[in-house]
Amino acid sequence: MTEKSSKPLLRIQNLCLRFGSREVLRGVDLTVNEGEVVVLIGASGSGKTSLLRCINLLNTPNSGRIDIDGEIIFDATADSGVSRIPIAEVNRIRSKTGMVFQQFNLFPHMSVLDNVTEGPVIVKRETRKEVEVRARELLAQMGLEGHEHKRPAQLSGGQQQRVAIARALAMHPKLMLFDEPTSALDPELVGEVLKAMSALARSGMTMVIVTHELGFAFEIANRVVFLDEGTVAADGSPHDVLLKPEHPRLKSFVNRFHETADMLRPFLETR
Amino acid sequence: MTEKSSKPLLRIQNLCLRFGSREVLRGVDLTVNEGEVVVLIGASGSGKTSLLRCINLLNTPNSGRIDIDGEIIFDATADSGVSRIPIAEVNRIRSKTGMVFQQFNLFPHMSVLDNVTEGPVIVKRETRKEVEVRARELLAQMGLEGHEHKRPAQLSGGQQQRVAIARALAMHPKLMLFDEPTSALDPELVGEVLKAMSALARSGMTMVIVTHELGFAFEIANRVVFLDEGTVAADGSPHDVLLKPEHPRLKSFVNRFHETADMLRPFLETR
Amino acid sequence: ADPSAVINAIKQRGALNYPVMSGEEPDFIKDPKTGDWTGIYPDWGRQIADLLGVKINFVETTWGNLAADFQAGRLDMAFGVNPNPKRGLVVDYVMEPIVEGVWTITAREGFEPKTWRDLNKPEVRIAAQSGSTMQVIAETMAPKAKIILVKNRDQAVLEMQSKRVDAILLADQNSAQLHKAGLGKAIVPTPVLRNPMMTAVPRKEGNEGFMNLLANWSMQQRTLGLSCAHITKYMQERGIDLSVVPQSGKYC
Amino acid sequence: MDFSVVTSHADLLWFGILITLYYTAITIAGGMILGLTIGLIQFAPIRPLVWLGWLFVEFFRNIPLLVILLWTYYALPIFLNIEISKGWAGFLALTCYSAAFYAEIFRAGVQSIDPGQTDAATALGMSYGQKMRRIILPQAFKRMIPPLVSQSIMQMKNTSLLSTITVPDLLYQAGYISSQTFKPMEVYTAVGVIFLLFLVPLTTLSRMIERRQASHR
Amino acid sequence: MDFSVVTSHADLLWFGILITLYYTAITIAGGMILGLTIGLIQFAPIRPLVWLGWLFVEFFRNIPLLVILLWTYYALPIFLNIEISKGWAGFLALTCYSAAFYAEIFRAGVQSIDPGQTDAATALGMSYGQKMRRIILPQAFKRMIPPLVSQSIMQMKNTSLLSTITVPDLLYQAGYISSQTFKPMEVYTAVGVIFLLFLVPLTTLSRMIERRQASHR
Ligand SMILES: Nc1ncnc2c1ncn2[C@@H]1O[C@H](COP(=O)(O)OP(=O)(O)OP(=O)(O)O)[C@@H](O)[C@H]1O
Ligand SMILES: Nc1ncnc2c1ncn2[C@@H]1O[C@H](COP(=O)(O)OP(=O)(O)OP(=O)(O)O)[C@@H](O)[C@H]1O
Ligand SMILES: [Mg+2]
Ligand SMILES: [Mg+2]
Repeated sequence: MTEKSSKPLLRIQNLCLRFGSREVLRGVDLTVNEGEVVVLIGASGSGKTSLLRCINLLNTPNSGRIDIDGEIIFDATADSGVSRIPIAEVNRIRSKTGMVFQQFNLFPHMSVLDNVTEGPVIVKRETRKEVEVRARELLAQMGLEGHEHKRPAQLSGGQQQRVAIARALAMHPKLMLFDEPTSALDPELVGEVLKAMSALARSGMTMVIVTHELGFAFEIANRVVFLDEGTVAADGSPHDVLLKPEHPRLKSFVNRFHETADMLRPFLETR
Repeated sequence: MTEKSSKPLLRIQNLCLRFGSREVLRGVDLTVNEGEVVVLIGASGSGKTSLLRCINLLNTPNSGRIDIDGEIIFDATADSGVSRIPIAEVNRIRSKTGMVFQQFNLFPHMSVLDNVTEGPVIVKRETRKEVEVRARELLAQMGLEGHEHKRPAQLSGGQQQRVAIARALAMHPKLMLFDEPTSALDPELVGEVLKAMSALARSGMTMVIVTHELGFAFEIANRVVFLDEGTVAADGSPHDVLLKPEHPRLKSFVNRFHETADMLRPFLETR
Repeated sequence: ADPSAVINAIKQRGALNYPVMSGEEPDFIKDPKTGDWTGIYPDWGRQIADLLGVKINFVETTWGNLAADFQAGRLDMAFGVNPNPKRGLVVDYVMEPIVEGVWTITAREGFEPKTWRDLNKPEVRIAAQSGSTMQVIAETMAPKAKIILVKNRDQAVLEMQSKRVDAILLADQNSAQLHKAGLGKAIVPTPVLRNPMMTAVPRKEGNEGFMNLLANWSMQQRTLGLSCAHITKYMQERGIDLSVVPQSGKYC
Repeated sequence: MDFSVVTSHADLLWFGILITLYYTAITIAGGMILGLTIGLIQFAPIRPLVWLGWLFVEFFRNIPLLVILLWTYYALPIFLNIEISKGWAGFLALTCYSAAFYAEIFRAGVQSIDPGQTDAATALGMSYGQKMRRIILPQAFKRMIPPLVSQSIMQMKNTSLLSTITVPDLLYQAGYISSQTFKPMEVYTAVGVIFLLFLVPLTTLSRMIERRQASHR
Repeated sequence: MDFSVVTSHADLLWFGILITLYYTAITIAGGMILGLTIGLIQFAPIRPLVWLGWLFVEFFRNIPLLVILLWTYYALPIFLNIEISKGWAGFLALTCYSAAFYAEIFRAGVQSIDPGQTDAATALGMSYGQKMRRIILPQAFKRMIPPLVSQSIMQMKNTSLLSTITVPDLLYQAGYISSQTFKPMEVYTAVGVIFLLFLVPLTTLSRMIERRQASHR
């Protein structure tokens, strides 16, 4: 959509993840260039969340290699063995990514403003005053003026999710990760969060988004990646992946959405 | 869709419900005839769930009158005062309605089959053998052969919700109540539940459905009722209510869905 | 080893560690306001401390916990210990009693046994303090009786008040006390069982001098009737007449 | 340290262990039955019953067991003008005391069940009793196992207070042996070890159950 | 019933209450600090620390307080060859005993926090200490209030065992008065009432907090 460089910001190589004996990721390769918006789709249990959580090491992979912005955050390629990256280093590289969770995961004991300033002040040790100015700007961008001093519980789901986005952005991340950011929302509130994400994408932010909102995916994505049983089964333009699926599983996956979409035909026809 | 009589099966008159000082329902009037499918829509917090729960007295209204199939289950009209209907009587009339919840609410400590037979065997004191035959048939209708002896936790969300429908149907209800039956499901699993509900509607079952799936509502409903802040703000054919909304709030409510629907345009155009 | 080692240690410390107990009047009397101790035993303790030229340090304990305090090294001595060879394996006894009392019972109204044999009947219920010499006596002199073991004297009295026992086995002066309080009748069953009041000290190298001192002191107390007079004085202060237990060597 | 006192009095200790286990067992049984009753009447739709349950729990939870024990043994007979043996007094006191705690466990257990379960059962037309018996209690019992185990461990420890009314339990025997032999350190260490031997396997088991349940949810 | 014994010994009882409250206060403070430490090291990423915490909890949870008390006062001085006063022994025993329970409360409190909170804090790049201090503990503490109150009520009741090592707490004074007056019924009833007066308001408060938290969630 906007200008894209071809400088890779995120590189995942042959990533494997097991929970006990269950292989959840089986050699995922994925590169995301600066400014790109990649949407990750796949059936429930295919490993979308797990992959996203590996990128900032919320899950520790069993093998493979991840680098972000040229810095290795995880390396356990078969030949080298796991090379220990110091935890402080991991935390530093981690804060180059911002993550938005399905359940918002706002800090319920803090005001909206404190939620946003917490990271920069505590982790990056920036002065609270400066951070607050930026936080207010971010909240305003998200359409949340006047809510700064409320508790998260006093906000609607859509508002909470926008606070979560502001919280992540306050850390100046180079890469934003979204895990089904609208699936816990009342349907009427989905639109406002998608709008905020679109605006972010237009501003040139690099994003990896897990979503079931295929219409939104089609609109926003530079690339759509289909994950199937822990491997990348399709990777291409939204048009190719969503409208002309070839992989049989992808086909049946996309078709289920077409059925539901079909039911909306009357709505589109009247407008 | 199917033959409709004009014999009223459910009559709600001037129903009011308060939680503490919060007025949730403020004089709702609603009549559902035998064989009718009524879809209830409204913003979050408008009282949809509350209204549904009043119909089988899961919530006790503060005033108004409800009768089901000609029998009064609740009566506290202003002039008569609350007339006490014996609890056994309430339970009997209650089992004329079947309810399907958003969160399925299956009994986790019982097998799928026992979930379905529990009501008829324990409440109606039918013989277990006969009930089991019927339960297996119902489960088969719901596409759940072979799952009879599993625990609910071993099933997908879509399967669980279909068990919940079978459980309600096993009581031979005259009226089925659905409260957002698909909103806790992974999007790919929504279709299978909607299909089961469509089949049920075609079989002539009287249904009251709360849903955000407006496409589905359009397809299945005889009438769509829009609830706004505890009152019925619109009540009419799906075409009138969903495509030609007049009430300003209804308009903005429906429009939000149109926006999301719009994003799906590319999907419809290619097919 | 130096036989005066223990005496020297006490002198060096400047204090004699000496046991006291609450709820055992008039043997031990604690002023609830000031926490000061008087009574038969504390007075004796002071005498020993004076002899040694040191202060006295009262260590509060219970009869049940006395052994533990001994083992924990908190005490230099304890008066009023009954002879018991099992304990003698662990502590040293000063082989000279301070005074020799008798074992008695306090009987409920209408129950008047004369001999231990009268008590040795299945229908008789006797309360005795558990783990004490009284338990040993009850079990050997009246094995057929129903023996109810209690934790302390108050509990025994309560057993009697709630009519659950016919008699309580007690030392003479306690019996006289209950008699005075109208809780029962003091009786000395025959044959008379003696109750020598012994002294125990920790078994340590160099305690010979200390034991000798205590034996000497005890001999004087007993033979000159000092101990007896001391006990009688405290008893009379409370209006208790030890003559209700006639054979008691504590009556003078 | 000379543990020969322990071995030479093994028979007394063993007898004490049996008494302790006996009282633990009967008062756990009594406490659970009484506690279940009291826990459940707090959900009954009858106000005075709810209050009665509340009163019972507050009364017995907030008085030290030692006081309850002394009170039951000494005061109750005088009040009611009845005879009560040490054994019965101990049983009554421990049962009522633990029942207050068991009642709270049952109450919390029932309240922890998703209200959606009650809704579903009500919607099927089940009566109060049917809902409890068929739907709520079977699920609640599972969750109550860990706290019930903890409380029962407490119960075994609580029986040690019986020694104060001279029920010849383990601690009573320990006191006896130590006053006879003047070797309390060895004796009390042995008693501590005996309790550990009985209870550590139980707590470990309870933790395991808890962990398994947590991961199954 | 003749409660004149109670009024005529009011000063002694009052002194006993003060001692009881004093030990309750200092051992709650000590137990919480020690318990928090032990509860938290069980989450530390260092294996031996985790085990140490586990050992401590298992040891002190599974031995009757009475035994711990006797052991601390009588055996510890011999083992360590030190002198220990009644007061210190009582403080130590009660502190360690309650610390085991407080530790379990802290552990459970931390575990009850939605893992999503840790995820969010980790994703922001917070260190282990930062997550605990800023995110987990502030939320966990709120939830821990009701069990902490319950445990502290226990603690006040537990101090009644201090009377066995002749610390002059309320129960000690009660024993003294009843031995002087032979009116145990009145005395122990008064003690029971005193505990109720102190503790029922606390438990009621705790229930209210619990209910408010439940409805706020
Ligand atoms: N902490 C865990 N322990 C064990 N198994 C796990 C864990 N987290 C995920 N899994 C398993 O890994 C698989 C992939 O899970 P993941 O959450 O990544 O899927 P997903 O694609 O995000 O699915 P969904 O659309 O349902 O969110 C699933 O089968 C899941 O059961
Ligand atoms: N048990 C309750 N106690 C207090 N308030 C309640 C209770 N149940 C519902 N409410 C309040 O009643 C109002 C209506 O709630 P209801 O659940 O009926 O709305 P709804 O239309 O079903 O909304 P949604 O789409 O979010 O499910 C809400 O404001 C809600 O906060
Ligand atoms: Mg996921
Ligand atoms: Mg609802």
